[in-house]
Amino acid sequence: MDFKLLVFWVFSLVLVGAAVGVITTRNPVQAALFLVLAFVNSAVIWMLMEAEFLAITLVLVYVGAVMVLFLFVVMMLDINLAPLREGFHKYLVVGGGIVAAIVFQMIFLIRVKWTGDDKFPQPVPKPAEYSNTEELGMAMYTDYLFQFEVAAVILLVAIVAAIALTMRRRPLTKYQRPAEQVLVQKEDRLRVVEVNSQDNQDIGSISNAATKASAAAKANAANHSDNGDNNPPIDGATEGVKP
Amino acid sequence: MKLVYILTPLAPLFGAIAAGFFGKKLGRVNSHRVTIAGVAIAFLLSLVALSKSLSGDGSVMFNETIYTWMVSGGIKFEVGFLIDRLTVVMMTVVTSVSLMVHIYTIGYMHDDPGYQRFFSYISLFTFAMLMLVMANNFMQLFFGWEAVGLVSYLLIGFWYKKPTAIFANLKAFLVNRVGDFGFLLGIAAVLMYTGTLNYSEAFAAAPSMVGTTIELIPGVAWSALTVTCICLFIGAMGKSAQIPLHVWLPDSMEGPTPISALIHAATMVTAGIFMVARMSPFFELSTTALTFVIVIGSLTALLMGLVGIVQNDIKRVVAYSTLSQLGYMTVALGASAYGAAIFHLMTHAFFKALLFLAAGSVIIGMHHEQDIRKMGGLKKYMPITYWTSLIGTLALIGFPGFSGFFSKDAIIEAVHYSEIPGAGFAYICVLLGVFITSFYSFRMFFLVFHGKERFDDHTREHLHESPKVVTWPLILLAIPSVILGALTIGGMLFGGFFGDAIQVDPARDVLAKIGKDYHGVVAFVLHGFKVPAVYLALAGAVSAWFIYLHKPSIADWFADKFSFVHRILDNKYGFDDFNQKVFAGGSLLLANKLWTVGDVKLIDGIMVNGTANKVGLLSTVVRKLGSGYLYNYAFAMIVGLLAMLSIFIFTT
Amino acid sequence: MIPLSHFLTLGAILFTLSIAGIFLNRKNVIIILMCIELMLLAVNTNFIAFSYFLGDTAGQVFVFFILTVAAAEAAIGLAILVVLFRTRGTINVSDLDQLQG
Amino acid sequence: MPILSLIIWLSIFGGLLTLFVGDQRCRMLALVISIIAFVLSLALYFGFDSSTAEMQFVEHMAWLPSFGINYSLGVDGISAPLIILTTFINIIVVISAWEVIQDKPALYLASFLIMTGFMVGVFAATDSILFYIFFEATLLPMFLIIGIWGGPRRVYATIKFFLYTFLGSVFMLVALIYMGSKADTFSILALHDLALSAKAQTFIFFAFFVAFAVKIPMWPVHTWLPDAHVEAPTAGSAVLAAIMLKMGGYGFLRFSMPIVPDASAQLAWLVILFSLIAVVYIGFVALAQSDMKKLIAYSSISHMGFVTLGMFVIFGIVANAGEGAVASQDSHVVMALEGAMVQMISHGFISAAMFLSVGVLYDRMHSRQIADYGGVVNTMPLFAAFMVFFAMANAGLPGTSGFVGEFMVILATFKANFWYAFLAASTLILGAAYTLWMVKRVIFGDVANDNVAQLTDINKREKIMLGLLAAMVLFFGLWPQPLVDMMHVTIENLVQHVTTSKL
Amino acid sequence: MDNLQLVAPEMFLLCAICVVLIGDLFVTENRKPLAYGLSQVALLVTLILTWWISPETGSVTAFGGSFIMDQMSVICKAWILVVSMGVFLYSRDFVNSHKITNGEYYTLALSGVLGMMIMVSSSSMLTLYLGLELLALSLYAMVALKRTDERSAEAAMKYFVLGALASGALLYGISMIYGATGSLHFDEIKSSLAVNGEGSTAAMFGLAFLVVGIAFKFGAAPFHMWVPDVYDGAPTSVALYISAAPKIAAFALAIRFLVDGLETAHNSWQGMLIVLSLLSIVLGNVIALAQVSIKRMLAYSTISHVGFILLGVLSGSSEGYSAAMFYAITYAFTSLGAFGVILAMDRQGVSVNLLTDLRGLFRRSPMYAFVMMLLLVSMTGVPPTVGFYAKLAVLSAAIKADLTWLAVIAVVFSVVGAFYYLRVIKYMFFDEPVEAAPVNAALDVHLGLAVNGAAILFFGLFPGLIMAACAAAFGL
Repeated sequence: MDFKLLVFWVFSLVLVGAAVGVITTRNPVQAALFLVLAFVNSAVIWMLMEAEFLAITLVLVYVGAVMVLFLFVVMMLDINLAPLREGFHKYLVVGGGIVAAIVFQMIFLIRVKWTGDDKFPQPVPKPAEYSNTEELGMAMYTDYLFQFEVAAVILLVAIVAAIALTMRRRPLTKYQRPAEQVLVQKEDRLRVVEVNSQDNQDIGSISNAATKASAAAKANAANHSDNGDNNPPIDGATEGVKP
Repeated sequence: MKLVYILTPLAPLFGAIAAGFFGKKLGRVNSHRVTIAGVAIAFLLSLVALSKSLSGDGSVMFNETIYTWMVSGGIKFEVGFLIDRLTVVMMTVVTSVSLMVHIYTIGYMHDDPGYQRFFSYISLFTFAMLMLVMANNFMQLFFGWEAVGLVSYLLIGFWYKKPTAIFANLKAFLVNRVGDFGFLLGIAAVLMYTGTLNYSEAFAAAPSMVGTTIELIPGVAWSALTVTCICLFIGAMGKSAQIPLHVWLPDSMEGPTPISALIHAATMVTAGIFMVARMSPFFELSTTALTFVIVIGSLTALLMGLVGIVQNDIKRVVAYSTLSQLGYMTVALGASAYGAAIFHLMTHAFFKALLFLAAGSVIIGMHHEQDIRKMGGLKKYMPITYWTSLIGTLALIGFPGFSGFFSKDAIIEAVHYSEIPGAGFAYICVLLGVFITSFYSFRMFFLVFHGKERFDDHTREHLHESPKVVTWPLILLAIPSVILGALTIGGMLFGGFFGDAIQVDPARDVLAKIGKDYHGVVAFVLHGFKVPAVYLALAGAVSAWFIYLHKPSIADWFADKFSFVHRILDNKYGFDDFNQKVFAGGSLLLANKLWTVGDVKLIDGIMVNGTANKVGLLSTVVRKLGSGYLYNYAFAMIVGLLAMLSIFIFTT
Repeated sequence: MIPLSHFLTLGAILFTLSIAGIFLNRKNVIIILMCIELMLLAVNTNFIAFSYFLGDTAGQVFVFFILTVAAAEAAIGLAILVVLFRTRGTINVSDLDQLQG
Repeated sequence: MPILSLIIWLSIFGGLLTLFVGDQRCRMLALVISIIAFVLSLALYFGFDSSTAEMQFVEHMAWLPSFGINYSLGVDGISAPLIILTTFINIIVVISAWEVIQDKPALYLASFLIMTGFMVGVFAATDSILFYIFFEATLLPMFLIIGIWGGPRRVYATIKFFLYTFLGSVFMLVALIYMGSKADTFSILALHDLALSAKAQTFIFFAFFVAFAVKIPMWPVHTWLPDAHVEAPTAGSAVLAAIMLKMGGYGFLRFSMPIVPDASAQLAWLVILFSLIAVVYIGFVALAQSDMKKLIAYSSISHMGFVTLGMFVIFGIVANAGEGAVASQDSHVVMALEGAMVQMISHGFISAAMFLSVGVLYDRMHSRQIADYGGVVNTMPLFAAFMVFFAMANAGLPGTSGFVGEFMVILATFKANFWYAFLAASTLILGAAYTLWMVKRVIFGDVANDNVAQLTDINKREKIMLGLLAAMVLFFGLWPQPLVDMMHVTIENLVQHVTTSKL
Repeated sequence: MDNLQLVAPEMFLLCAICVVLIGDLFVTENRKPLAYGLSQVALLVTLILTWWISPETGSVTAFGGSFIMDQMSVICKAWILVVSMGVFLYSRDFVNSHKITNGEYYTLALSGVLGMMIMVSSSSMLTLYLGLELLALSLYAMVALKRTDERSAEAAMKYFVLGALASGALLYGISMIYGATGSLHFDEIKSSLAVNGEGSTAAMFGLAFLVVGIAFKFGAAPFHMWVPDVYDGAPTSVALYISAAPKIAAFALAIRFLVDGLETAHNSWQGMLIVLSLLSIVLGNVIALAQVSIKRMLAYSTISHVGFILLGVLSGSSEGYSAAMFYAITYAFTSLGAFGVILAMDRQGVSVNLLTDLRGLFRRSPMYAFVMMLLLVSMTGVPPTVGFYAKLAVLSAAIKADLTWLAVIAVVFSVVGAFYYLRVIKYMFFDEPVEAAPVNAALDVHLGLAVNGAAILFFGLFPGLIMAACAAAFGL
C-alpha cells in the first residue's frame, strides 16, 4: 500500500471518528475538542493535496482562534449538561435512515455514476521552488482583488454585528468621554475664588462649596453613566474645584 | 277599413289609459264616460265590420300586418288583423257585452273607491280580448291570451283587501298559466313545423304536417299534428276552464259581478273555444286530438253541471253553469261542429251575461248577500230582475224558441251525428247535461225568486228593484237572449257563414249533415220536440219545482241518503283539495326540500363551505409542520435535499 | 495513489455527518454551530481536492475565502447565541419554540 | 372620436373625482357623469351600422407589446346593447342612492362609477386579456360595495362572491394564455379563427364554462348569488343582477361558442341540462324563499337559465335540422341566440327594477322579509302599481320585455327537443307562481301591521327611477325590433362561426 | 471600461457604510437621524452612479470576469436600491421608537444592500457566494438587533443555523460544479458543460445542492421554515427589509447559477424547481389561511409568491426569466408597501401583530386602508394592479413551456390565497375600529406610501414600462 494512501486512510478514519464525536457527545467542551481533532486531521489530509498554506491556516485560524472562541462562549455561558431527551433513539432511526440515504446517494453518485478518476489524472508534482503560499498570494491580490475586498467587508460586518449584538453598557459602569476631555477648556476646570483669609467663616464656606461641587460632579457622572449615549454638559467632567 | 280595424281595439285601450293613469284627475263621471265612449266606439266599429262582412261573400275581408313587432331569424313577429266572419262575430259579441257591462258597472260599482281603476281594467280587458280575436298570427294571439289573463288577475283581485279574492286571483292566474304553458308549446310546434306564425301561412302549411312524427318518448312516434293540437288545446282548457283546469273559474267569482259576467262568462272563457275554432285547419287533421277535445268537453259539461246542483252561492251556481256550457262548446268543437260551438258561444255570451248581471242585481238588492238559501220570494220586490232572469234561465236550459235552444240543440245533434271516437260517450253526457242544467238553473231560480222569504227584516226594508243603469243592461241583454238564436241559426250554422275561416273535413262535417235536414227556424224548433233534449230540460225544471218549491224536505232527504254523493259534489270531486295538497303543497314541499337540502346542505354546505372548511382544516393541520423546532426545520430541509437528489437520480 | 473519489467520499461523509448533527442535536445550540464548521470543512476538502486534481488555484482561493467567511459566521453565530442566552437563559434547542405555526 | 374609451375612462376618472369632491357635492357630480356617459353610449346606438358584423367604433393601441396584448376596443351587435344597458343602469343607480346612502356616499358613488367603467370595458374589449382585466376588475368595487354597505352577513356574502367568481375566472385566464401562446395574439377575433384540437377545445371549453357559469350563474355554482344579492345594498343588487350576470352570458357568446365550437357542440347537452335545472329547480327554490331579495335573486338565476339555454340549444337545433341544412339560415338557430340576447337585456331592466322596488320597501321598513309585509297597496298605491307591473314583467307577461326573450327561446328550443321546451316553458308557471305569490303576500291583502300602515308612497326620486325602468320594460316589450335589428347581422355571423367545425 | 469604474457604485456604498458607521459614533443623541439621512443619500448616490456607469447594451465584465454589469444587473440593482430607500423610509420611525441601535441598523442594512448588489453583479461563483454571505450575515445580525427581545433572538438563531446549513449545501454544490467544470466563472462553466457532456453528471450532482441553497434564499418550500419564524420574530422593520429587496437578489442568484451557469442542464433543474414551486404555492397559500399574525400571514404569502417566481424561472425561456424578474421586482415593491403600512400603524406604542389589529383602518385612515387594499389586491393578482401582470407573465411562460397543469394548480391555489388577502381587507373595511384615532405617520412616510400604492396601480395600467425593461434584460 502506498504510504500516502495509508496516511489518508488513517487520518480520514480519525477525522470521521472525530466528526461522529462532535455530533454525538453531550458535552460541548468535548465536542469542541473533537472538532479541534477533526480540524487537525483534515489539515493533514489537505497537506496530502499540497495545500500547505491552507492547512496551516486551518490550524492557526480555526484551532487557534475560532475554536478558542467557541470554548470561550461555552465557558462563559456556563451551560449545564442535561441528559438526552426521551425518544432520541426513535428519532435517530428516522433521521439516521434519511442520512444514510443521502450518504448512499452521494457516494453512489460520486463513485458509480461519476467515474471521473480518469478525467482527473494524478497531478504532476510541483517543482521544488514552488510555493503554495506565493501562488495563493499572487492570485489573491491580483485576480481576486475584488473578492478579497468583499471578504474584508464581511469581516467588518461580522465585527459590527458582534459588537452591536453583544456589547452592553452595564448601568453602573463609568466611561471616559475622550471627546469631551479633549474639548475641555481651562475655564471649565478652574474657578478662581476670592478668599478672605481673615474670615474663618468664609473659609468654611469655601470648603463647603468645594465639597458641594465635587458631589455634584459625582452625581453627574453617575447620572450619565446610566445612559452612556447621553451628551453631558461640558462642565460635567470637571474634576472638582481646586481650593 | 284598416283604420276601422285599428281603431276598434285602440278605442278601449285609450279609455283604459285615460281612466287608469288620469282617473284621479278625470273624476268618476268622466272616467266612466271616456271608457264607455271607447267601448261604444269599438262596438259601433264592430258593427260596421259586421255589416260589411255580412254583405260580403264570407271570404277573408282583411289580413294585413299593422306593424312588425320583431323579425328574428327570418321569422316575423307581427301585429296584424285577420278579419273574417269568425272574427266579426267575436268582435261584436265582445264589444256588445262589454258595453253592457260598462254601463251596468256605473250602477254596480257606484260606491266603490276603485271606481276609475275598475273602468280602466274592463276597458283594458276589452282591448286585450279584441286583440286576441282579431289576431292574424299566433304571437298576437298569445299576447291577447296572456293579456286577458292579466286583466282577469287584476279584476278578480280587485278587492285586494279580501283574502279570498287575492287567493282566487293568484289561483286563476296560475291555472291559466298551466294552460298557457301548453299553448306556448303548441305555438312552438306550429312554428317549428310550418316555419311561420301567421295564421294563413300556417294553415296553408298544415296539411304538409300530416305524417310528420315526433318522438316524445324515445321509440314511440307521435303524430306531430296531434301533439301540436293537444298542446294548443291545453291552452284552451286553461282559458275555457275545462277539466281539470277548471278550478279557477268558480273561485274567480270573488271578483265584482260585472267581471264575472264579462270575463268569466261571456268573453274571456270563450277565448279557448274561439281559438280551437280558429285552429280548425289543424284540428281537422288529427282525429286523436278531436277525440281528446270531445272527451274533455263532455266530462266538463256533465261533471260541472252536477256540481252546480249543490252550490248555494248565487254566483257560483252561475259559474258552474258556465263551466258546463263551456263543456258543450268544447264538445261541439270535438265533433267538428265549430260553427255550432261559436254559435253557442254567442248565444251563451248574452244569456249568461244576463244571468250574471241579474245575479248581480239580486246581490245589490240583498246587500251583498250571495247565499240563495237566504233569499226567496224576490219576485215581488225585483220584477225586472225576475223577468229577465227567467228569460236567461229559459235560454240557458234550451227552452224551445229561446236562443239557447238553437245552439244547444245544434250541438246535441252534431254530437249525435259525429262518428269520431268518444262521440257516443259525449252524446250521453250532453243529454244528461241538459237535464242537470235545467235542474240546477231552476233550483236557483226558484230558491231566489219564489217560495218563502228567508231573509231578515232589515234586508226587506231596503229591498227594492235595482236602479235603471242596472236594469237597462238586463233588458238589453234579455232581448238577444230570446231572439238571437232564431235570427241567426240559419245563417250561421247552415249557410256556410264562416267561409274559409273554419275548415272542416267534409267527411265529418256534421253540421252539413244537420243542415240537410234544416228547413227553417220553425221546423228546427218542431224538430226539437222529437228528440229527448227538450223533454229532459222540462223534466229538470219540473223536478226542480217539485223538490225545491213543492216539497223542500226531499232535498234534505236526498242530501241525507246520498251524503256520499253529496259530499263528492260539495267537494267538487276533490279537484281543489287535490290541487291544493298535491300541486300547491307538493310544490312548496319540494321547493323547501330543494332549497334546504339541495342548495343549503348539498351545494352550499358540502360543496362550497365544505370545501372552504376542508381547506381551512387542512391549513390548521399543515401549519403544524412549522413546529417551531429548529431540528424539525433542518430535518425538512434534509428531506428536501434528499428529494432533490432523488429527482436528479431518477430522472437521469 | 489516492484517487479523487476517495477525497470526495470523505467530503460527502463529513458533510452528511454534519447535517445529521444539526438535526439530531436537541440540546445545545453551540454544538449545532460546531456542526456548521464541520460542514464547511467538508466543503473545503472537496475544493482542495478538486483544486489539486485540476491543478487550478481557484479552488484553494475559494477555500481561503470560505475560511474567512466561516470565521465571520462563527463570530456572528456566537454573538446571536450570547444574545439568545441573555434573553432566554437557555440555549437548549428544544426550548426554541416560541415562534411556531 | 374614441367613444368607447371616453365612456370607460370618463366613468373611471369621474368616479375618482367623485371620491375627492367630498360627500356634499358627490351626488350631483356622479349624476352628471353618469348621464354624460349614457349620452355618449347613445352614440353607439345612433352611429351603429347594423348591416355589418364587423367591429365598430374600433380603437387600437399597442399596450403590452412584449405579450402581444393590445388596448383594443370595439363593439358589435352583441356588445353595443349591453354597453348602453350598463350606462343606463348606472344612472338609475346614482338616483337610487341619492338620499338613501348616508355613510360615505362619495365612495359609494365612486365605486359604482368606476365599476361602470370596468363593465363597459368588459363588453367593449376586443383583446382577450383586456377583457379579462376588466372582467376581474369589476370584482373589487362590488366587493367593497357589498362589504361596506351591505347587510348583516355581508362579509360572508362578499367573500363568497369574490372567491366564487375569482375561482371561475382564473381557469379562463389559463385558457386565454394558452390560446394566446398558440395564436401569438390575444385578439378575440383572431382566437375565433384559431385552430384547436378536440382535446384542447374540451379543456378550453371547461375553463370558459367554469368562469362564465359562475358569473351567470348556472346551477350548481349559483349559491353565491342569493347571498350576494341579499346582503348587497339595493343598487349593488341591481347592478349585480342587471349587468354583472350578463358578463357570463356575453362571455359564452364571445368566447366559448365561437372559439371552441366543436367542444361546445359536444358538451351542449351539459349546459342545456344545467340551464333546465336552473329554470325548474331554481324556480322551485325561489318559491320557498321568505326573503324578497333572495326570491328575486333566485328568479334571476332561473331567468339566466334561459340565456344559456338559448345559446347552447342551437347545437341541438342544428343537429335536428338534418343533413345539408345551413345552420346560419335556420331561423330557429338565429332566434335562439337573439332570444338569449334579448333576455339578457330585458332581465337587466326587470331585475334592476325588482331589486329597486324591494329597496324602496327596505328603505322604509328595514326588512326584506315577506312576512313583515302585507297590504302595502293600501298605503303605497303607486308603488304597488309599479311593483305589480315589474312582477308581471318578471313573470314574462307579453307586452313587457320579460316576455320577448323567453318566448323566443322557448319557441326555438322546441326544435331541438320537445322536452327541453317543455321544461323551459314550465317557467311560465313557476315564474308566475313565485313572483305573484310574493306580490300577493307583500302588496295585496289588508294592512298587515302598524309598520305597513305608516308607510309613505314613493317620492319623486323613486318615481323617476322606477318610471324610467318601467318605460324601458314596456318599450322593449312592445317594440323589440330595434334591439333585434342591432344584433341581427352579428348573430348571423356568429352562427356561421359557431357552426363551422374547427377540426 | 476600467475595473474600478465599473464597481464605482459598490465602492461608493462601501465608503458610505464606513461613513455612517463612524459618523454615528460621533454624533450626539439628538442628532441620531444623521445616520438615516446619510444612508438615504448614500443609496441615492449609489443609484445615480449605477445608472451612470450602466452600459447601453450588452454586458461588461471586470476583475477577471468575476464581476459583470449587464442589463439585468442594472435593473435589479436599481430596484434593490429604490426598494431599500423605501425600506429605510418606512422603518425609520420604528427603529427610533423601538430603541434599536440606530447606526448599526443602517450600517448592517447598507452592508446587506452592498451584498445584494454584489450578488446580482457577480459572474463567478466566488463573487456570488461572498455577496450572498455578506447579505446573509447582515440579515442574521439585523434579526437579532432588538437585543432585549427573546423572540427576535430565537428567530435570529433559527435563521442563522438554517442559513448556514443552506449555504453549506450551496457551497457543496459549488464545489462539485467547480470540480466538474474546472472553473468558477459562469460563462466558462456554461461553455465547459456545452462541450464536455461527461462532466455534467457531477455538475448535476452539485446542482441538487445548489438548488437547495437557492430555494432557501428564496424561502421556497420545503426550505421555507425559517421565513415565518423570522418574519414573526424579527423587528418589523427588519422583516420589511428581508421581505423586499432580498427577493430580487434571490432571483438574481437563481438566474446567475441556473441560467448563466447551468442553462444546458435546464431539464435537470426544471424538475426540481417544479417540485419547489408546487410545494411553495400549495403550502404557502394553505398555511397562510390559518394565520392570525399579520407578519406570519405575509410570510406564508411570500412563500406562495416565491412559488410563482420559480414558476417563471423553471419555464427555462427568456420569457420566463423576464417574467420571474418582473414578478420579483413588483413583489418586492408590493411587500414593501404592505409592511410599510404596518410600520406606519405601529408607532403609537400600539404594536400591530395580529390581523385583527387592522380592524377598521378604513374608518381611521382611509388612505392607508386603500393603499393596503391595493397592495393586497395586487398580491391576489387581480387587475388592474401590477400583481396581475406578474402572474400573467409567469403563467404565460409556464404555459408556453407546456406546463399548463402546473399553471392550473397555481391559479387554483391563488384563489385559496385570495381568501386570506380578502380577510385582511375585510378587517380594514368592513369592521368597526377598536380605537378611532387616525394613523399618525410622518409626512414623508405618508407620501411614500401614497406613491407606493399609486405605483401599484400605475404599473397596473402601464405594466409595459417595467416589463419592457425586464424583457430587455434577457434579450427579448
